[in-house]
Amino acid sequence: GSVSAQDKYKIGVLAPAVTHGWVAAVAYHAEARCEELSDQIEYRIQTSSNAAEMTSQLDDLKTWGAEAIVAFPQWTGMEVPIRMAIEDGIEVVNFDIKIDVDGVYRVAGDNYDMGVEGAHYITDKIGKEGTVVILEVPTAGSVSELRKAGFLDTLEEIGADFDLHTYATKFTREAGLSDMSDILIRHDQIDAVYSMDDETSIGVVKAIEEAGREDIKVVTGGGGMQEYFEMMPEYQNIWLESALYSPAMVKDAVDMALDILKGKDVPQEKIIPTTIVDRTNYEKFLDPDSPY
Amino acid sequence: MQDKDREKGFKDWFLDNWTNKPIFSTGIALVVMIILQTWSLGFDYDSLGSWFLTWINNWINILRNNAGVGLIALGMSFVIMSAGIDLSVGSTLVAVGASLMMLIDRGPNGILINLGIEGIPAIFIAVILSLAIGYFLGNLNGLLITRGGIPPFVVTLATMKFYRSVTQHFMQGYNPRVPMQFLGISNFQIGSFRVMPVIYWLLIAGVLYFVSKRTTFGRQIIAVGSNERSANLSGVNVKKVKRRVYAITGLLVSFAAIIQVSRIGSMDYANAGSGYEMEAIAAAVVGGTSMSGGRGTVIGTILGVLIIAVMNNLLNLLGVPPFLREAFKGLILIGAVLMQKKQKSV
Amino acid sequence: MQDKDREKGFKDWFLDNWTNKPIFSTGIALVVMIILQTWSLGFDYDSLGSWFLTWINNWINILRNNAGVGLIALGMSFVIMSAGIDLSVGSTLVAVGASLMMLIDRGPNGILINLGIEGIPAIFIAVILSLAIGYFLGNLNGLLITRGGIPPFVVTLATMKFYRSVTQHFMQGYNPRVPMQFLGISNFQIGSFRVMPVIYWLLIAGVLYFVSKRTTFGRQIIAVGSNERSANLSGVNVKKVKRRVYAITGLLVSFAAIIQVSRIGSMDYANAGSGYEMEAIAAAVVGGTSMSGGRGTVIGTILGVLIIAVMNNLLNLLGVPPFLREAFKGLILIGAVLMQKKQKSV
Amino acid sequence: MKIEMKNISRAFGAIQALKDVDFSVQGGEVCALIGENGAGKSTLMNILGGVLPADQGEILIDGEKVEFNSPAESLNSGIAFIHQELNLINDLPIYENMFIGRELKNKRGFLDLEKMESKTREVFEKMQIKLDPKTMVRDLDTSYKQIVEISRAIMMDASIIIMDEPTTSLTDQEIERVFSMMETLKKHDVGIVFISHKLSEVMEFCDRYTVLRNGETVAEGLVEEVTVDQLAYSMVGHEVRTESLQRETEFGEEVLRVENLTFENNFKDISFSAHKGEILGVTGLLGDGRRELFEAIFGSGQIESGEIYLKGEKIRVRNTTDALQKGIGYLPRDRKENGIIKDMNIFENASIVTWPIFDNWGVIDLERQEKEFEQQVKDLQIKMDQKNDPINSLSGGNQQKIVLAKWLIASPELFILDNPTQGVDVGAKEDIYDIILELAAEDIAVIILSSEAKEIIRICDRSLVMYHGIIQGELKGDSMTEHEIMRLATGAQTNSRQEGS
Ligand SMILES: Nc1ncnc2c1ncn2[C@@H]1O[C@H](COP(=O)(O)OP(=O)(O)OP(=O)(O)O)[C@@H](O)[C@H]1O
Ligand SMILES: Nc1ncnc2c1ncn2[C@@H]1O[C@H](COP(=O)(O)OP(=O)(O)OP(=O)(O)O)[C@@H](O)[C@H]1O
Ligand SMILES: [Mg+2]
Ligand SMILES: [Mg+2]
Repeated sequence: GSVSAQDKYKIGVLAPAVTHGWVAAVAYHAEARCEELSDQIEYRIQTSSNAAEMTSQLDDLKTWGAEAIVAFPQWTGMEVPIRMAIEDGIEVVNFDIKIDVDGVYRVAGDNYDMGVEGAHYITDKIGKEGTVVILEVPTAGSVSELRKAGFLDTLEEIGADFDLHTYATKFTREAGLSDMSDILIRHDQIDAVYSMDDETSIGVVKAIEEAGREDIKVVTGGGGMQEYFEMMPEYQNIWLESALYSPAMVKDAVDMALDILKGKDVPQEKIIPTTIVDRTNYEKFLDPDSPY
Repeated sequence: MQDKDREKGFKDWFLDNWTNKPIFSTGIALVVMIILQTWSLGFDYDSLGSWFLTWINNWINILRNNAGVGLIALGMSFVIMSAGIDLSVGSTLVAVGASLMMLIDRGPNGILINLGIEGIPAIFIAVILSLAIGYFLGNLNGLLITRGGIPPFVVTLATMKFYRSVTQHFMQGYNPRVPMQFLGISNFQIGSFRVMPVIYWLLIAGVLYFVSKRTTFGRQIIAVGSNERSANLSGVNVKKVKRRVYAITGLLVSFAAIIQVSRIGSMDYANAGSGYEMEAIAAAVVGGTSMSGGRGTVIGTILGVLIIAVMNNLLNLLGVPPFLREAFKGLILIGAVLMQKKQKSV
Repeated sequence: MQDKDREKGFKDWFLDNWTNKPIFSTGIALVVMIILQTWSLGFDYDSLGSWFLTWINNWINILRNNAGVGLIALGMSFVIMSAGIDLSVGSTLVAVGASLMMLIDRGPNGILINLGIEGIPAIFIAVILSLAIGYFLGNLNGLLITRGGIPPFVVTLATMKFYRSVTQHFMQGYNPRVPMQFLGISNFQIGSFRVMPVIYWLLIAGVLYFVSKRTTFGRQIIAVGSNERSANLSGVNVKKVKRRVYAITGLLVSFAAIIQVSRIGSMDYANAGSGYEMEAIAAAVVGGTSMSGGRGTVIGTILGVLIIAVMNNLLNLLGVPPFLREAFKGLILIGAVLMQKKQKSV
Repeated sequence: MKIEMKNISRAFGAIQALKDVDFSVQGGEVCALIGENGAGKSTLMNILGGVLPADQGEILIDGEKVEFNSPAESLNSGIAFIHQELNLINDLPIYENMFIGRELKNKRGFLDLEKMESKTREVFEKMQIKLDPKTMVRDLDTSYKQIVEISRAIMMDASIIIMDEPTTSLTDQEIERVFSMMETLKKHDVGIVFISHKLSEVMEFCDRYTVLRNGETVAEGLVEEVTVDQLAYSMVGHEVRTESLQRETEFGEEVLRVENLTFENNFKDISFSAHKGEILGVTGLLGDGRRELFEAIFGSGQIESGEIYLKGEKIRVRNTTDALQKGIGYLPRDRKENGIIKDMNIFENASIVTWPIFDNWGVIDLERQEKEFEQQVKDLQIKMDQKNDPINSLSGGNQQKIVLAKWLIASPELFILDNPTQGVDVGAKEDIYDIILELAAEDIAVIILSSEAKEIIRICDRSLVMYHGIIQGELKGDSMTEHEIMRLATGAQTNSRQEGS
């Protein structure tokens, strides 16, 4: 419990361990924003790799005296510990994966919507028929499941009749490269690749290039990585797309936590719609200072 | 004169323990870390009472949060003492957790509810069955190692992949709902403290301490891990001892799964338990278990778990920059082991 | 009559090799997997030419994608033969990769460009320095293990955390740009094939094969891993041998980092190389290296890398349900090792 | 070269292993270092070999003071050391083991494996050892390993060779060959320190002797001026019995009978039986297959065909636990590899066999174990400090006694002992013989495997001689002579018609 009234607010951030580029960028932005606000807040950023570890960090933040917490899990199932934190009087702002508890504030992009937009983009470019490879990431849990669900539901809604092939990979360029090169061997004709993450997509594009294949017309992505943006105009025969889920959004979550503590009126939920980036508009999103 | 003598007495006692009892030096390493941690909680003489409450709460948190890994580390230290290794603990945790949740699920697919069993009996049955499943999965590891003659590293790497993957496949898109009563297993309060997981951990550790010191099986683990051939020629059933060690680890993982599910109320099949094998091995090794078998103790392993736990707690309390946190962990780990009695080299 | 004799001759030769040469049975396991893989490529008699081209391309993919891990696995097998372990390989890869990229970076912070060195000389210097850095980091592991008397598992777990964490801390928010020429190191084409990484791998493997068979250092690794005490009593400088084994692993990781950076042109510090330690250990163990030291071969490790690589390739070619992919990996892993000569138990 | 050790002292905790000991050896002489188990012989030599530091005292080589901080330093100044326990690398072939730490290289600095192999072959030929230098040491039996160690030391071109009980698992034939090699070395001005409990070897082969007792020099002098009895007396401090142990007893019913046991080439068509109260000896030369045979009977080896009957009942021994439960005990040879558990203390090493026999619901009956243990310590006169000290803190002979003790506590009905007196001093050897006789008197069937014909003749009622995996003949009573045993062991046919029983 907090002992004496202090002049600075105490905000804790619960982030996942930096296991891939996008998550690292979120941690970076969260820290940067906290640092900017350091005249008003004291902060602690913890990183964890599963629900149990995040729960213990939540306890440590309570010990430290956090008044508000920005929780940013990459997994489902934080409901019980977060409910207990709220019962202890701590304000919780949830970022990314949804924590379904009454009283939780929420700032997020929409993983499901990223899948929806991906489906629209692909049908837009290749029509409703053709061979589409889906690269899902079982190890990423619900992030991957939500995006895939959005993608498949939308295809059904549109009535697209794709020849779908689903493969498992990881959110890394090495995995994207090595798995995609196998997939290219297996399928002579691929029209589009639904990849969920820019890191994977960079590997996928590299594999296509190494194999000298020209049949693939679309490779999607997700996250919003500068390196990937810059690749977009270099490939005139492939549409490289990314569903922007800016890691910088976490700044809004930190701001929201501060506003709540200050007693300002804030909306319970702030969902930022998915933005599609490809070679037609990538320039707007280039930012030499971006870490990601 | 007398004073000097007494002093020398203490110094001798200290040095003697330091050089001859590995657990002693491990304990000292832990004490040093606890002093650091206490200091980092900002000792405040004026409000001693509330400071002390914070300190106690912090410790209950540490213990509660590490009860699961603590149990697994105990199993792991037995496995390592027998000169084996078990990489599958995290995946076994997920498999047992998923089975448990399917059993007590209050949704349409809940197994026990569909059989008309509810409430306390359902919880009781689910717990017993989960323990059995964990024992079975561990036993399977043991059988593949002893009957199949496959190195433990390969077997448990394979089942590590297998158990989690199959669980994820079957649980895809289904989220069981755990009944509130079940959460009581971990969340029941004694006074204002939620200490149930700690109690389970310490009770089981007590039993295992006894097993390791006073039972034929416990001592035979050391014999097998130290010199398999000698053990065999002394009439020890080496295969049986080895198989049982893995089975017991499976059982301990089940306890951890029950604690975890009843604590958090859910389980994320992709991530839960991931990295536990490394944490458990690290705890065992920091606590003096030798990776080549034959050496290790229950108390050492508990100290190892606590050293790593206090290290994490300390870093959380100090607010180290997130990207450097792991670097500090690395430094503390080396520091803690350096502080211990040096391994006799050669 | 004669026919039967010849047949018996083959059978005897086969059984003899099977029971006495571990590498032989590992090779057979690989061959079986390659047959499966070839069959899964849908053998087509009518268009043999194009089928064969696909087959070749598939193999070049496999080899190229595994050259990096393949090099690391060789270092790992030396470490394991010396009865140690190195968990830090993935983090060393990231640290070396980041240093390499900072050296050749064409952006405002590029080290060599700021010193006025560009083009081929810059690449040359960067490569040499990267190798030195990898050697240094490996050597540091070795020193902590031998001088500090800390178990290899703890030391390399700590540096695994440390190397990556520090790299991430310093590289956060900065993306070096690799010059095009540098990409030639891995992407240079021979005919229409991009096989440079494969060539580096095989060349280095050849050197290491020679080192392991024909140098004092190579044989002393086995002596130290098999019986440290005896080795010491025979006058072997145990500490030096151990330290060098880690240093050489660091060097091999540097090669892998150079291949990886020059292949993709960038590196993801959070993730690159993560899990390589497990892959490398698994490859070494599948290839017959014994976790307790003393046994292992360069060729066995290469076969182990290939078995795991073909397994991954096979699963992609077969289009196994994504969530069950890891389960199949587990099964194949056990199958491949079961197919090999059984370990003599007790 | 002349080596002098002066005023050497060394303590292990409370035990003063060496007190002010002087010792010297010089080129061209063989100096025996003898004393009872735990007298400090190995400790003294370990100090000379750079394995242990001395607390006090100095070492002089040709009058110049030296200090050895590691085995390598001692080796480099020309001192080769055959340790009491085997020290080979199991995972390397013989010829590489011969050159560990001083590998042969060619001009370019790479290993010259061919030369190492051919040099090894040469030495083996000189010593008439039929071993392929390419064999992995792991696959060798103890006796072969010991030969390899000796050959390695001989090959080192050392000025001084320390031999700490080099002949414990060799047969007389090999010992003869080793001695003749050493004779040659002596002529080349090599000095040898020879530690052994076989006093006949000392008498036959050594020039000088030094006797240690409780870490102090109690006697020294020229070998030609003493008798075996005098040496034995100064070692143990009392008279040692030398008379024969032959006894006249009726044997009881049959305990073990095996019929046509066969496994590959290790043993073929073996049939024999053992009776209550009988002491049956089994002997032979290297490679006779007796270890494999009895390991198989104990459930630790394999059997292709044939039957085992225990007390008339046909049994199958599934594993060693099964054997233990059926009342079969087996004391293996080579205690370091097969007998000792180095991570357990003395008491645990002595009780491992009986844990499952005495326990209550899996809980070890500590009281009973302790009682039995104390008894054995007394009976076997085991020299030790605390019962929870590490087993490695015991001297070699005392470790052997512990391994024996664990089986004595289990009191099996059929007790197989392989080389039971390995490394045990003359006094204790007699004690062990007494214990074996007592066991027989208690109607236990005892089978003793030994390479020492003398030992077999001394204590056994009947003996089987094996040759290349078959029973070449059976000897009894007066026909049991060293000459007859040797004849059968080298493959000659038996004179009488007493085939395998
Ligand atoms: N590492 C050690 N730790 C503690 N005590 C030891 C150690 N090594 C030897 N000792 C003790 O020192 C004494 C002398 O032992 P040493 O091995 O020199 O005897 P030894 O004369 O070689 O006997 P043996 O004939 O049985 O080999 C013994 O009492 C032994 O218990
Ligand atoms: N190094 C070797 N090379 C070839 N054959 C061997 C070797 N060692 C053992 N053998 C064979 O294996 C069989 C069993 O030999 P082994 O030495 O194990 O018997 P043993 O009973 O232990 O003999 P001993 O009592 O003389 O030590 C024999 O037929 C022998 O010829
Ligand atoms: Mg000795
Ligand atoms: Mg033999």
